[in-house]
Amino acid sequence: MSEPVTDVTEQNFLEVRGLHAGYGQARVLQGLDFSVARGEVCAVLGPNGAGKTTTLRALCGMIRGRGSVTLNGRELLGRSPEQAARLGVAHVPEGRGTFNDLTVEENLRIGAHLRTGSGWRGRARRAVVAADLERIYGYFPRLRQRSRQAAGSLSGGEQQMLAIGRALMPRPALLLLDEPSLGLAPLVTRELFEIVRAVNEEERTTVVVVEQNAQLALDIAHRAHVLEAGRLVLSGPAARIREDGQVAEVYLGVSVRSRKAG
Amino acid sequence: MNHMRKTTALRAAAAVTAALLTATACNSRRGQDTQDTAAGGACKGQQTTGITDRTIKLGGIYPLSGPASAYGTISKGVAAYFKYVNDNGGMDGRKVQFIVRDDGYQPPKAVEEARRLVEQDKVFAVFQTLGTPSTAAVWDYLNKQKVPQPFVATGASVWGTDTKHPWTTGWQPNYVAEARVYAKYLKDAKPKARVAVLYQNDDFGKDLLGGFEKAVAGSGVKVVAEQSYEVTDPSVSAQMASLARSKADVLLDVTTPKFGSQALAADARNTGWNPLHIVNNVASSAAVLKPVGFKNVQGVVSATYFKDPADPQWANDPEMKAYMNTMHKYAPDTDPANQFNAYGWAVASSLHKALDAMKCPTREGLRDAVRNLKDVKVGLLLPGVTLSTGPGDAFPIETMQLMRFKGERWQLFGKPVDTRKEFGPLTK
Amino acid sequence: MSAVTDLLQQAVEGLGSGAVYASLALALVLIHRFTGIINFAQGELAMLSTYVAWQLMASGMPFWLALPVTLAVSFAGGMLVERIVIRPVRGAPELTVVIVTVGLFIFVNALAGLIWSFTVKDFPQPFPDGGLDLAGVRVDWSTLGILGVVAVVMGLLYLLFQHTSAGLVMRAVACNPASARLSGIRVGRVLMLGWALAATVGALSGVLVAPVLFLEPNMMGGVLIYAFAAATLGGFDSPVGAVVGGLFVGVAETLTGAYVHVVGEDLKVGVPFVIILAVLLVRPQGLFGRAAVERV
Amino acid sequence: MSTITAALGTDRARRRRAALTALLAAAVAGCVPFYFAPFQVFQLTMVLLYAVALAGLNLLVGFGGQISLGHGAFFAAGAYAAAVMLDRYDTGHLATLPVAAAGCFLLGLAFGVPALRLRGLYLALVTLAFAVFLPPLLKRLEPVTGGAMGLTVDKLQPPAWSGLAEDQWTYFVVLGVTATALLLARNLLRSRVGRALRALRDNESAAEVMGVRLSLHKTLAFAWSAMFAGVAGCLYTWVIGFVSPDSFSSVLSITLLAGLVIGGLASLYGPLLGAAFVMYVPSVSQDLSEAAPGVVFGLLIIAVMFVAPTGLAGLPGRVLGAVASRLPRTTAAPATAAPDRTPEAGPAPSTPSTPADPAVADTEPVGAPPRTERE
Repeated sequence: MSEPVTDVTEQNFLEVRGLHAGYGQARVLQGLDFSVARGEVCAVLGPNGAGKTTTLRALCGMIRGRGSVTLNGRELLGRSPEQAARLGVAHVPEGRGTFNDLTVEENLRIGAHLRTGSGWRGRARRAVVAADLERIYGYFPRLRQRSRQAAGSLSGGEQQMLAIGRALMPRPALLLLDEPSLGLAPLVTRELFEIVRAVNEEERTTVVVVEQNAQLALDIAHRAHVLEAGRLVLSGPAARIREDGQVAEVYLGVSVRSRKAG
Repeated sequence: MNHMRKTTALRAAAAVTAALLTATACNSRRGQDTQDTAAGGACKGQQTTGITDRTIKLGGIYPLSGPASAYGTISKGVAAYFKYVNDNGGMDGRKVQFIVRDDGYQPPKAVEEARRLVEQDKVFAVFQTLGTPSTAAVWDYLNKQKVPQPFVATGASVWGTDTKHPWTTGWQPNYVAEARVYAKYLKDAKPKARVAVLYQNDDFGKDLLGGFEKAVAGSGVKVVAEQSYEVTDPSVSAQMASLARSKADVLLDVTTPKFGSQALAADARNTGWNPLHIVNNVASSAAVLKPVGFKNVQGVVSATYFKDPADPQWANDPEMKAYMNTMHKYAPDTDPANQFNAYGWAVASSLHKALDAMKCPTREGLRDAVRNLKDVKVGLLLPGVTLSTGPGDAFPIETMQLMRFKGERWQLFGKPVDTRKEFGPLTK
Repeated sequence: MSAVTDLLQQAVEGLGSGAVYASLALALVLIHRFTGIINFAQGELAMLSTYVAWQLMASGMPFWLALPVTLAVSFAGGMLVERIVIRPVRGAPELTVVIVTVGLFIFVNALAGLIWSFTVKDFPQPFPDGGLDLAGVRVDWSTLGILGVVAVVMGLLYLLFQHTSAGLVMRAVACNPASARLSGIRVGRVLMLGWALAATVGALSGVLVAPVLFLEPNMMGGVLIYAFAAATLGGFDSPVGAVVGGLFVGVAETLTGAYVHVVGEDLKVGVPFVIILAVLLVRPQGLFGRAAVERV
Repeated sequence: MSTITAALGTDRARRRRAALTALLAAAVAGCVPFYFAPFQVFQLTMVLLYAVALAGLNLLVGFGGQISLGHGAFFAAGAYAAAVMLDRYDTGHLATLPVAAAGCFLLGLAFGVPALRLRGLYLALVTLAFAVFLPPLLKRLEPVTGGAMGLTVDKLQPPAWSGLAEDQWTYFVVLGVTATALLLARNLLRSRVGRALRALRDNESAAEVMGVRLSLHKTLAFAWSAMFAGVAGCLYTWVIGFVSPDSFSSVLSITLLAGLVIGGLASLYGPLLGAAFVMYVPSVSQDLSEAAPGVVFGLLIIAVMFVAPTGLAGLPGRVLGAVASRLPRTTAAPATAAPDRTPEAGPAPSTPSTPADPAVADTEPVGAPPRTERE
């Protein structure tokens, strides 16, 4: 990765300013401001429909937005997903987005596409990819056992692991996780979050995680932002938000209940 | 607000309805009552729609798009002829206006275009419709409207034998007549022939096959194998392999151009079976034989009635020269050697003769003229082939001449075969 | 000639037709793998490529030079078609894209007629005349040639997809374009490459079959239906399936047409489809298609 | 502005507006044959009858999510049923309609059963096969169908009391049948069958969980759809008075599907617009280029799909949407714009009915429709 264009502090590694985004006439985000420090795990919380997923989609270029989003000083808005990926944004979409017809190892190799695509050839490239594979298998030993299996035949938890593993292959600067716990058993979810914490600690990868299960997210996050109806209503260190009973009641409790109802 | 809106809307609706009703009452553009008729004389009361002393308006429906577009080029030969005539003073002083419409070889489209030509463009005659389905779809309408439909571009025998459609006539030798020519040839030259038939599974193929079977009935010539193909089939190689098993000594090849080429090539490839190959007129153009390779089609037999523009023996024929020059002038991007263009020219000049023979310059006049042709000579038809019709005979051409391919061209042999004389008139 | 030899001879004819179907089915399968649509214009694009080859040869180029030039032109043409005709409707419902290919079909067919007329063109046979005589069964060199080329193309495609990283990227795009983009793959370029490859394979198909079917604008129209059948039978995803499907369809329809008189040549077109229906009812994903293995 | 929208949203107002529209449409439709030339009336008649076929196809493709490339065959079956009855048994024209409808309904039912096992692409190709197979079969059944020459039968004749010309009478009869058919289609969609169909299209497994009897409704959808095509075919025979096997080639089936997609899937007006396209655009193409109408026709199809990827029926909505999204926000947030489904709920499940938004169009993942042809 080349040098940053402008001088940025570590605190504003990812900086979101006045972000508007939506789907056609449906305006979901109504001017969002927040920033994430380098190496931080940041949880984005809020009730259903608050705009959490939309935020991630705008960050990675899946939908267009107005305002400004910079990563390490480079503007992300207006870029396509593939360009954002080349700038170090790795998005694990809701519903996992694995390549189901490909084997587990092929999925991971696709993740290495960015590292190998840029002029590396032959043995050097193979060595780097092999090392990266080892790295990922280190985090997710279960994937090593299933490396020759088609991704579509994995369990939900394994698919989520694969999706995260693939996203980590090119050593991204920013990892975006959208509802990683969706449809998974609590134990599996716990295991996943522990791995994310480990990755964050070992590789200093900045992580933004959108999660309905606030307790879980707050356990691994350093900071948290709470959204409601497309606006930021609360920000702060994760620990404080976790302990603030009112917040849990008003914003997070609602989401838990509504989820059960739905 | 809601109430206000309701009343306004109601008023608006009422106003629009009233306006529309008034419009319908006063402003009828239907125009079906504007039938032109001749003012006086012997032709009094006859239709003069589309014809004046200075002009005559004709409309043709051809497949310019779709699966049969190969025949669409006939319209270019027709149009070229009319331009040529207009350059030389027109037909009896009348300039021809020729409107071409596309039916994509779809009968409902043909009906639509026929109605457009008759009701909107107000043509004098629908000249021509192409293909049996399209022609059959419009002939009831045209006969009911009393619009002449002379010289349709299809050889189905029904155009000449039907008695309920006096306004419709054929032109080219009908497929039964053509079959009779081959039958007579085989009865004379190979009286014990065992014949394999490859035919297109439509009116054309079935008419020709049926006519052939009838014509050889009771003789030593026997049909021992028949295979059909659909126009939508990619190739006829499987059919040819099946026919080869019959070991017949004659192959009657009733195909359209592309399949003709395929069949000739398949016959040439199969060195274990060498029947006498008779290819029907539609697929007899040099343009069909050339891609197969002239060395592979030596001795192939066919029959024809008009001069092949690709045949050098007609190069100095005055009509052929006029045809070539006009095509170069008015249709430079069209290949004049394509026999369909020449067909168009020949049929258009046939119509010219019929128009010249009209007693009254009316639709009725044309109807009667095309059914009363007596040995009319047309420049692009073979010597010995003339147009003859009668009250009960709407087949202008029933004479063909056999030809054999030799070297790089067809060679006519024998005398022109008049199937009327040989087999008697064709009936239903 | 014995009945067995007859049967074998018909089967050989069937293989010849089947090879023709298979060659176009390969191109159809390629497009489907990448985009999930059926490309109605595939046959017409192949026909257009064949005219390019014809035009080159008509202006004096030898066949073996005209062929690579044609393939290159088709490759570029395929990319252009994707960029100009298909890209604008990306993201629209799939049926919209399919109808765009129907429009392209009509356009290309009419365009070829406009430029080269509907007269049959002669196209040189790259393979020698004549053939082998195997115990009374005649196999034309051209049939063998087409079969051989189809087998080689099938093999190359298999290698490309299964054993190269470019192939891996292509499969990823075909499988899940959204995730592919998120992984940094330039999906637009890969799709262009997919159309380019399909157009090249189609061009090869056109050049191979033109000497047998004879070149005119409707040359591939009839082949397309059978190629659809072949691809469907093979599962629409696998090059091997397309070829096996093509040969099977060719042999089945030829033998039924020749030997089952109730069916006959006129109704033989129904035969491959009855087989397909039967196969699909048992294996909805086709003979070589992958079963859906996702867990819900 | 928003008050008006809200007022119109009320049930009574909507019903009143619908009644007014219907009245107006009826008035216009009733006046047409007295105003236009006979051949233009004929063209309109053809538009109406194609619209019936497209409305049937719409039930299957637009609302049921199953693709059929074989509706030309059902159309042909209806046309031949009518023609054979008129030709051999000399029944009146009206008697042929119920027979054609019932016959095609049963035929569709028979097809609907194997169609249950087939998805997207595979169903499309098997139905296409049926369309390819039918013409040679009709030729084979020569004693009944008249073989390759086809059958010429009497057209619909106006009764003396009506005082109408043939084209006017035919127009009114076809108009009546078409109106009935379109209303029937609309009511079918509002009934339990329709709701079940839409649920099936949007999410098959969810619908199954909800207790929708999947196989029954899918089969019925096919049968209804075939019945509409058969009715259209019957009308065709009345209007054209001639049927032949080659009139009903696979091109007809492909044209029908193209017409439907161009008109607009899952829309009530789509079939009418699509039928008008199929009827008029070939003539327009020819006026633009006599040398090669196909070149223009092909380009026009592509152009329409570029401009209106969800069909002509969705075009006004798209234009309005595009205009609205460019206006300042205060005026551009009509009450109807509120999404009934939050984006968090995942990708739009019913893309055929929701116009693909231009802004999302190039970001495949969100706006992309479910890949019907996969799995």
